[in-house]
Amino acid sequence: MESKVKKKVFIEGSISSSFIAEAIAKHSSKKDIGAHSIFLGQVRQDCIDGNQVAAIEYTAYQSMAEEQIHQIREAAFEKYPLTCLHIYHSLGRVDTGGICLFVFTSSKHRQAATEACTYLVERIKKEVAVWGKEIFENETYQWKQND
Amino acid sequence: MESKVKKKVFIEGSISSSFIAEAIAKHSSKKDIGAHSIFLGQVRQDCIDGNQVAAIEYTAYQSMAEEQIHQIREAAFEKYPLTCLHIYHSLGRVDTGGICLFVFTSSKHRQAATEACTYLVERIKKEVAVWGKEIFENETYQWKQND
Amino acid sequence: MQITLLVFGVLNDILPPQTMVLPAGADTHQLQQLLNERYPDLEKYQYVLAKNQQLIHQHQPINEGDEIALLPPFSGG
Amino acid sequence: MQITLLVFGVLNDILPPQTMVLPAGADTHQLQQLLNERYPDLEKYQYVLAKNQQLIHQHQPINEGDEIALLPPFSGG
Repeated sequence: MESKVKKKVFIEGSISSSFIAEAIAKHSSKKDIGAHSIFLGQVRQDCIDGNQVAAIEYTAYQSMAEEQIHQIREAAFEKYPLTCLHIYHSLGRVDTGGICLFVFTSSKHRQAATEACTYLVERIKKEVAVWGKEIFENETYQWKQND
Repeated sequence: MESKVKKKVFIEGSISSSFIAEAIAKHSSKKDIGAHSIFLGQVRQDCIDGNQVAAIEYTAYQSMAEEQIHQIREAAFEKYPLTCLHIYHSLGRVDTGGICLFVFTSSKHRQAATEACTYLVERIKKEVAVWGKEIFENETYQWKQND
Repeated sequence: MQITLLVFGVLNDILPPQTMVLPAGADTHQLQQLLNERYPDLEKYQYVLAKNQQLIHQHQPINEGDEIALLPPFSGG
Repeated sequence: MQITLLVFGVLNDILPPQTMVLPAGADTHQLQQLLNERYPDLEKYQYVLAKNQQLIHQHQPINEGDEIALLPPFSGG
């Protein structure tokens, strides 16, 4: 259990595939893990009123968001039998095609990892003090709205 | 849609984190993707009657298993609005801590990727002609049973 | 008394973050009224308040040095 | 007629994969009876049959050159 330490969450810019690979590789020494579930959010090139999204620029109320994510982590560890759990979110500009959210859960049996991952993604998107600004190719913008 | 081509599924030995990273990185050019869901199966060091598992050795009825996975892929593309979908399974020996199953789904919105990933893992474990042999530290073995 | 006002998301288009001086004994309701007078467009937007990094669920007294944040709906991920 | 018999998983502990000669007109039921006579331990195991890479749901005729596989419960992943 590593649920008691408040962990680094925010990463400047997009989350690289090599960062994700390292996170996966670190778990090969945890021999009680049987299943990992990973969610990756990727910035889409949406087209809104004829304007193409070029990037999303993320800002956070960082001290509050870190505490919120800490609470959500604790809740997930109480709710599901997890071995470990990692959450990373981008800050600043992430171009289309870049990864902006990385949620990674591990457990002995697959159900806990899978369900916890979905639970975390839903709560993070709804409850955490982060905002995305969709920057269009023509330099205009609009503030992103989550469903 | 890339559902019509029968794709390579089996990989000799464990699936490396760099292979997974490459698979993720390839999708950064697919600008209509907003969400990826990944499931990784990892070989656990279970202890059975005092014997520790050292590895699982996988065999498949390969021609049949490839056709089964092809059918499961087709079914997933019909059932969920996916952008793409990748399935890899190990053959041969995978030591504890190694990744033996990699299921990777991508979609515009997160629900399709997440639900399809779970659907695929369940069907693969139940329906595909693959067998695992748990090799213990003391060189004895037992045939793995899925729940 | 002096407080820090933080502004996030779309509300950055309406008002800047700022240090504000409020009458002693002011509460969050009075702060909102004051902001609505100075920035009439603010009333068009949905947002919640946080006091010292905690969401508040009903209006509360404000103290010297508090950090008050205006939070429009979150849109991370 | 000659067929190929494939054996997977735990059944490898009971019998080897092999080329078999069956009487003309034999079906999968007769094949199972023959295997049970030769390998009595086989009756202790649960398995299904595949004919030419297709699971069969009821007994079927066997033809020259068919590939018959004995499949215990799958345990991939």
